Amino acid sequence: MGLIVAAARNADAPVLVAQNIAFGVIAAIMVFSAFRVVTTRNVVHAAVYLVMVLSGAAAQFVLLGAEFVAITQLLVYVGAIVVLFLFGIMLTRAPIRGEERATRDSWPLGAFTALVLAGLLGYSLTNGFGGDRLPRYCTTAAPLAGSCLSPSGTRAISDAIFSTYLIPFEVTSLLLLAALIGAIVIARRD
Amino acid sequence: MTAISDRQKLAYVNAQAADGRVNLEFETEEGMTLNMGPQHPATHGTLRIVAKLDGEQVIHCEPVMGYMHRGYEKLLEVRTYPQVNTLVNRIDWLGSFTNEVPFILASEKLMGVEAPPRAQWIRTILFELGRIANISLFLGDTALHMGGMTAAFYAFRDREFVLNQIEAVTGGRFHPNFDRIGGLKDDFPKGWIADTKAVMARLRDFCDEIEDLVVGNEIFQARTRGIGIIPGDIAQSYGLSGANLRASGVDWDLRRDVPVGLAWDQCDWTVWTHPDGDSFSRYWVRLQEVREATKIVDQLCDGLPSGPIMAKVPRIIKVPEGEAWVATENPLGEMGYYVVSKGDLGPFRVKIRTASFNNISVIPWVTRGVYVPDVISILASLYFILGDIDR
Amino acid sequence: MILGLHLAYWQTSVIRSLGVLVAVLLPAGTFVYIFLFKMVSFMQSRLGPMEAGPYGSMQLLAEVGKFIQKEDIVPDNADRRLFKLAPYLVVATVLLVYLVVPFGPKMRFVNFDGGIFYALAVSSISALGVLIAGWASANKYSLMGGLRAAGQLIAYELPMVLAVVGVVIQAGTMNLSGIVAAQANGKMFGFGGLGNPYFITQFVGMVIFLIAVQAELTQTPFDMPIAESELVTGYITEYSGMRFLLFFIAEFAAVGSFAAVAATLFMGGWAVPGIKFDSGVMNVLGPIVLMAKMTLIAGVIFFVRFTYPRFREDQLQKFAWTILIPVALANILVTTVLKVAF
Amino acid sequence: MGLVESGKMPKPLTNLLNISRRYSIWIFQWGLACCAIEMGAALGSPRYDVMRLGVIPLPASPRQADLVCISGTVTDKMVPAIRRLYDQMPDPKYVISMGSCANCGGPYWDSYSVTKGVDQIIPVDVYVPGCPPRPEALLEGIVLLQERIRHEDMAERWKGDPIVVT
Amino acid sequence: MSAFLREYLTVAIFTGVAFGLLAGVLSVGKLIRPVRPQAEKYFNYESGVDAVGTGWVQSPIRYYVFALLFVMFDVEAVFIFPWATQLEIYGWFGAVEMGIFIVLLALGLLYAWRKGVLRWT
Amino acid sequence: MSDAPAPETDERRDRLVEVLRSELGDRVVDSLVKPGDDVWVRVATDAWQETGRVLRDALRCNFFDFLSAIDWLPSPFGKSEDSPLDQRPALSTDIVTGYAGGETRFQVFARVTSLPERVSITVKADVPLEDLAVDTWSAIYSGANWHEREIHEMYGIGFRGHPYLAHIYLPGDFEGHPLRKDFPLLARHVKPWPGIVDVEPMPDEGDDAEAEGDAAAEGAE
Amino acid sequence: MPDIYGKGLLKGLGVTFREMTKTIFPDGMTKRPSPTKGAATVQYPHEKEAPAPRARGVIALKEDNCTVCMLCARSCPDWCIYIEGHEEKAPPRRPGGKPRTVSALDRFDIDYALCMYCGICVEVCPFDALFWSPEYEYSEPRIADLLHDKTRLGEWMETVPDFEPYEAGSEVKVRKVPR
Amino acid sequence: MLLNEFLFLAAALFALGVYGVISRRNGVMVLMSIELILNSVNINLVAFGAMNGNLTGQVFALFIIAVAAAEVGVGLAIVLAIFRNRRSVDLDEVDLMKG
Ligand code: SF4
Ligand code: SF4
Ligand code: SF4
Repeated sequence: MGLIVAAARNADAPVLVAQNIAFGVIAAIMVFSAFRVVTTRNVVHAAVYLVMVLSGAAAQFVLLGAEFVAITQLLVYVGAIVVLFLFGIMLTRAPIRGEERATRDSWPLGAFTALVLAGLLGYSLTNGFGGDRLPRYCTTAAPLAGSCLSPSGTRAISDAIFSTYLIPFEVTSLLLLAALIGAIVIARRD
Repeated sequence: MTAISDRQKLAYVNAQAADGRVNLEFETEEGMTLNMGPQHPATHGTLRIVAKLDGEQVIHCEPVMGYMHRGYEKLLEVRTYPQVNTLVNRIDWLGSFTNEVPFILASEKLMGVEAPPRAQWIRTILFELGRIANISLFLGDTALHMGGMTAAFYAFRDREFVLNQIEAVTGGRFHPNFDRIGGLKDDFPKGWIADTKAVMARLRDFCDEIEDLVVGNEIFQARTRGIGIIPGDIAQSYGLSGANLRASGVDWDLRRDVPVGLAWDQCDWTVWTHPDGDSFSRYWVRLQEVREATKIVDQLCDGLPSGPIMAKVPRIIKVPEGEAWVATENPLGEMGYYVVSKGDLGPFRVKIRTASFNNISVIPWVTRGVYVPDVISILASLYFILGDIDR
Repeated sequence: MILGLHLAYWQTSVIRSLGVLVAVLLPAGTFVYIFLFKMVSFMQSRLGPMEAGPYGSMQLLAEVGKFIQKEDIVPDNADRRLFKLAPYLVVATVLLVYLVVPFGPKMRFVNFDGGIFYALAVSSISALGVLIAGWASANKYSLMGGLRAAGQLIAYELPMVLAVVGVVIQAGTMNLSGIVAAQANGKMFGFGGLGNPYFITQFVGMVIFLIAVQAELTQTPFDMPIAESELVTGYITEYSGMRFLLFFIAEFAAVGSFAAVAATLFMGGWAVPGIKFDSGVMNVLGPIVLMAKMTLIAGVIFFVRFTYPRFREDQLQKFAWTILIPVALANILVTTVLKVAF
Repeated sequence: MGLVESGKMPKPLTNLLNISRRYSIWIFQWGLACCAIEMGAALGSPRYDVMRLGVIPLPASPRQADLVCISGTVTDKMVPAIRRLYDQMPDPKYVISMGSCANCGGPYWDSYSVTKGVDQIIPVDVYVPGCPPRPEALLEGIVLLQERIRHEDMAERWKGDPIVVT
Repeated sequence: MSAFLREYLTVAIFTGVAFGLLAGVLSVGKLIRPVRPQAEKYFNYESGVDAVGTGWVQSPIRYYVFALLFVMFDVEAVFIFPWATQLEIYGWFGAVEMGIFIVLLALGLLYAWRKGVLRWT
Repeated sequence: MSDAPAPETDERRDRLVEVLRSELGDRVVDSLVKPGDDVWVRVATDAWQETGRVLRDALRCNFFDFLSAIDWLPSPFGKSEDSPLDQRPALSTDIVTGYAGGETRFQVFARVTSLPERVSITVKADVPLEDLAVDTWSAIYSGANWHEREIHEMYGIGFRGHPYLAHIYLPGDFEGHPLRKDFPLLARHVKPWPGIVDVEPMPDEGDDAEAEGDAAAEGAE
Repeated sequence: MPDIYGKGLLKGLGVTFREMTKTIFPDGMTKRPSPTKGAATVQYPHEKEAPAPRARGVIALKEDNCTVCMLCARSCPDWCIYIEGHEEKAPPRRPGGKPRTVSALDRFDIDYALCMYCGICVEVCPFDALFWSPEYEYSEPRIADLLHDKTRLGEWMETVPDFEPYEAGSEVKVRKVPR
Repeated sequence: MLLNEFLFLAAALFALGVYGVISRRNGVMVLMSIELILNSVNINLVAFGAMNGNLTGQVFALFIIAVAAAEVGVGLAIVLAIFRNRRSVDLDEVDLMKG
């Protein structure tokens, strides 16, 4: 994959090699899994591949120093949303051998759109952020500073939520409530 | 043993397997069929329950029997009276002695003999011991089906003492073959009565233990109260008997209401009923029954008359022509034999009316609309023994 | 490093990993032997294994040796890959929880800022393994068992999470070492001599947590998913040989891991009152102390398991949603108010 | 593949394996008739407590079982199920036939619906006589089986056709 | 490498070692365990008779509702935890904020309760 | 009423018969009352279902004991304990029916109980050979459902109106009706009877139980 | 619902806890724990429980007493006794008497794989040749070995216990086992 | 590390997600594809957050996870409702929500 190559080429310090390799490996797994998610004929397999994508994402968050988000990703996505998916799958029919026809007839259209999108995105990303580097990891624990990347503590996140983003936070609870009620109403409509 | 070739064997097995598909009839577009048994921990061995489910709710539940059908009624036609006596032990294998009694009584009725009083008392004592051995296992086993493992161990532990007592008299832990037309095979060995009374005291402790461990347990109550309610008239119409009937509020006990000559009327005991008719009341009534039985045994042990244990009967038994029906209140419920004799060495036809067969015939009725776990608790509380169903 | 050797980081990590595995398997084995084999037997007035080794102590080794030899069966109808994957998933979730538990001031494998949060997140993944195991077996009992188990795991995951919140509020940190420190150095009603183990101040939380643990472990009275009198063995019905052993190990290792977490959260972890909190002695003593506390909790778990009958599926769901969760929420509110007020 | 089948297993290791099989016998919870209660007593009664011998009465599913004790009357209707469950047990597996009924029909030897012995459908390792055998008799059968397992040659056992009737 | 990543590396190595060990044991087992294929051995277990129909259960919708409730509360927990660590600093303000949040979600639970989805009948 | 020499009368049981007679008229074919013991009533085949209804509704015999059948043909095989040395008399093939009589080989009979009266009754009905069927009782007594299935399987007697007359005990491919007297028990024919060797005469043909003790004393010398 | 929710639960725990302490400390909490004593277990291969003297474990044959009357074989419901015999002349009982014809036993087999342990044979034997022994340890790996011949049946004779005396009030005579 | 590494990864996931949304028949699979898209967004957010050294990215990622949970909940409920009525989750068959 080009990503790995790119990652390796851009390694500028021995310490970063490990990170870049880790990134590359995880990214490869993620892309492959994501590919299988959208192509496999078996719904349950798709869900398992989705788990791999999601945990891969969690690992990437760790690489980016976002520990709390990574764990949240595990707790909510893998531990809850995928379980929800599996319940949904098992409530509908999930044949153990996969479905006969998993894709629509219009799949070429989808493939085309996806390719175009990928091309566009790729082009604009190389253009826009060509040489931008992420800050290195701080070797000593230091508070948030633009100069180096340090794991952001839960407390800092908490502070951010409860100061700047207080309104979105409260709105989230409303949203959840609405979703809950809505889902119950829809699911239980007899 | 005759060795059959593998091919023959497989052909045979396949032919038999065809029968395993009866439940296909139940399979429809919607819902699913859950098969419990023939090998299934919930079915005391070999009953098979085919339940058609909607989600976890039972739409229809049909017991499939016959996995323990051994052809009793046919076999009894080719056996002599002593041989019949030993074979019928194995119908309700937990309270074996209680199977012999009604048959012997029916034969005695046809022959017009009556056992001496001492024999009647001993019969009653053994009968009640059989009841205790049977129902105490039920008390543990039902808890086991609801996950309470320890109660089952206690039941097995204390039941051993009863079996020891039975074995000391009859020589068999399970299948005593002790009753004879006109009396009994043997008398009590020395010291037996004292031992028995000690065992009865121990069993009363066991009942208290069960009361604390199971009956009083809120989880057990949540699992059984209001579950599987059988009203009294339904119970009668299905011919439910024993504790199942009494738990539905019908005050009917053959020991008290249709005396057959045994010594129950000599002692003081209570017939317990429960108005609810649910699983819990069935369990409760049985628990009380064990307690009453220990009381009966105690009283009878105290007042055992002396005398012979055998009336005068010919050495080779031929029963005169006629038909007779005797039923007794067995641990599982009413068990009766309808004996038709033609004056031969063996009976001409014996209809065995077993309690469990009728008791579980109510299953399709009572399990409609319950949840799968409740099927288990209802089955357990109805209490059946496969030999008693299939014969 | 200890022996003056310089080991590369990955080498020390491997050694440490093996250390964790030992730390997992040892308590799991001990619990199985002490509780499942012996204590339960005594409760039922019998002896448990006696023949394999003195007092049956080699029984577990025999079990492992036997299961290695058992044929490995994957049913024809099953989904082979997922069928094989599921036990790994279940075991992994259990093992990963152990990583964050501190065994002493320096005796810890990793020291996450979000330690307890991580533990909860990882353990919530086991629902996934269970569902997959149930589905991949292509067996009705398995599927029903898997669904029930997953439904139960998630239903009790919540009260567990919420019960922990109370502790986090009191300690002001999610780091497990921090929580231990907070308990050891805390003051109870102004008296600091004994520290402040949270099973006193967070009693409600602890009860909820333990009930939830019982359910997470699918032990009686919450063992409806593997109710053998109904669903045979639930989602593990089709597993044989080593794969079954994995589930078995996972079950008892999970007892250990949850006991460890509970001991850390509510009973002061490896710390004992009276010994200075971060003295070096505790690096040796700590694991032992923690093991003792774990044993106590595991004992309660097995004690309850072999005494009670089981709840029906809907009853236990209802219990979780209508009793445990509201109580846990109330517990959070009360703790909050107390914390802010004082 | 299998080292054992090829007979290349070193002796001490074989011994070790035999010993662990000997002391870890998971017995399938399955009873058929009256004998099942005596089996239940052997398994469940504190007085006999078969767990002492390393026989664990845990599995309700054949997949985890090593030993099945056919305890009771085998009827023709039951035969396919017995065969199926036996097949579903993973190797190495053992069978104890308990009681006269399972041995060869017992009291129902002349019945139209009873199979005359379980050994006609599955190979049996130990026959326990009795009707019913008392729990200790079953324990004796188990000890006998353990003794046989101890000296068993696995290469021998695992070779050849799976369906063997002794 | 930072201490932070190092810890996660431990997790990764640990997972690798554990799986390696498990897989190792499994493959050692392969050497000594028998393989005796036989058609019926691989049939699904169903109490000793042929399996009926597919293994598909149309499981009750309430499982879904439970899962749904769980997801919602899980998300709530995500926000509670950071807040809980900082409660001392937020004081009453934080308590009120979170109080509103919790009460809102508890309303959802209440709604589900009143709707009867927590009951089975 | 048949010739029941009544040393005493039994009002409860007589009343049962009377009510049945008044409800069914001459479709009550025969009856027998053993005072203080039991009562048998035989009804016509076409009144079988009606009888059940009368028993349940008019006589409050709500409790269902059992329903069964009998094959009055003497077994053509004896007990298969054939010894070439013993000269057994030829087996009779005459059909002799039991209490309350009977005209055909097969009879169905059922027993119900009135719990408040504490009295039970056995009713019988002939099953005509040319059409082996009677009406079902399963609508009257729910418990009769399975009993009728059993009888159907064991004797091949049909029950008109039964909801689900399928096999209950035997495997699906079983042939024959085992409880008919002419169904052979093969094992008894295949295996030689171990008693077929000449036998020492009994030491004491006494007909009381004491004989055993005497013999024991003698044998123990 | 019970008065206090949870009372039953605690009581249940109490029952099992009591049992556990009783098992571990059979002599009271102050003494050394000794579960092997406290448990109800009889550790089979090392110690054996004693079955009742009347227990029907295995049938023993006193060959000298058997007169080949075949009564047992004929009344056995399972047809599992196989007897063959022949007649031979024996010296007279009293000196000077006539020589007697006695039946000698060639074969006396009981198939324990088939026997239903009913005891009918023992009961009908008019010459006291069959006895019950409470022995039960004779499992076999081969079913053919369960057919005990007359030597093996004779060996069981040693294990036959004496008949017990009866409980007070009984009028049954106590029999003796011929040794 | 380059910012672009993460951005490329996110782009790939995004494109795959879009493909899935368009081409899958099974309603549940479509929802999973949407998850892919949301995840790609999350990666972007966190990556940019790291780039700029502030927490906004992470906080927003959290909010997005919350929203995703709500979305899946409702989405699956709709799929289930469709399944209930039509015994199928095939989106071809329920096009235009005719049912
Ligand atoms: S051998 Fe005897 S005790 Fe065992 S099942 Fe058969 S009849 Fe019952
Ligand atoms: S005990 Fe019964 S079955 Fe056994 S040999 Fe004697 S008579 Fe026959
Ligand atoms: S009945 Fe007694 S004497 Fe006659 S053959 Fe049998 S054992 Fe011998």
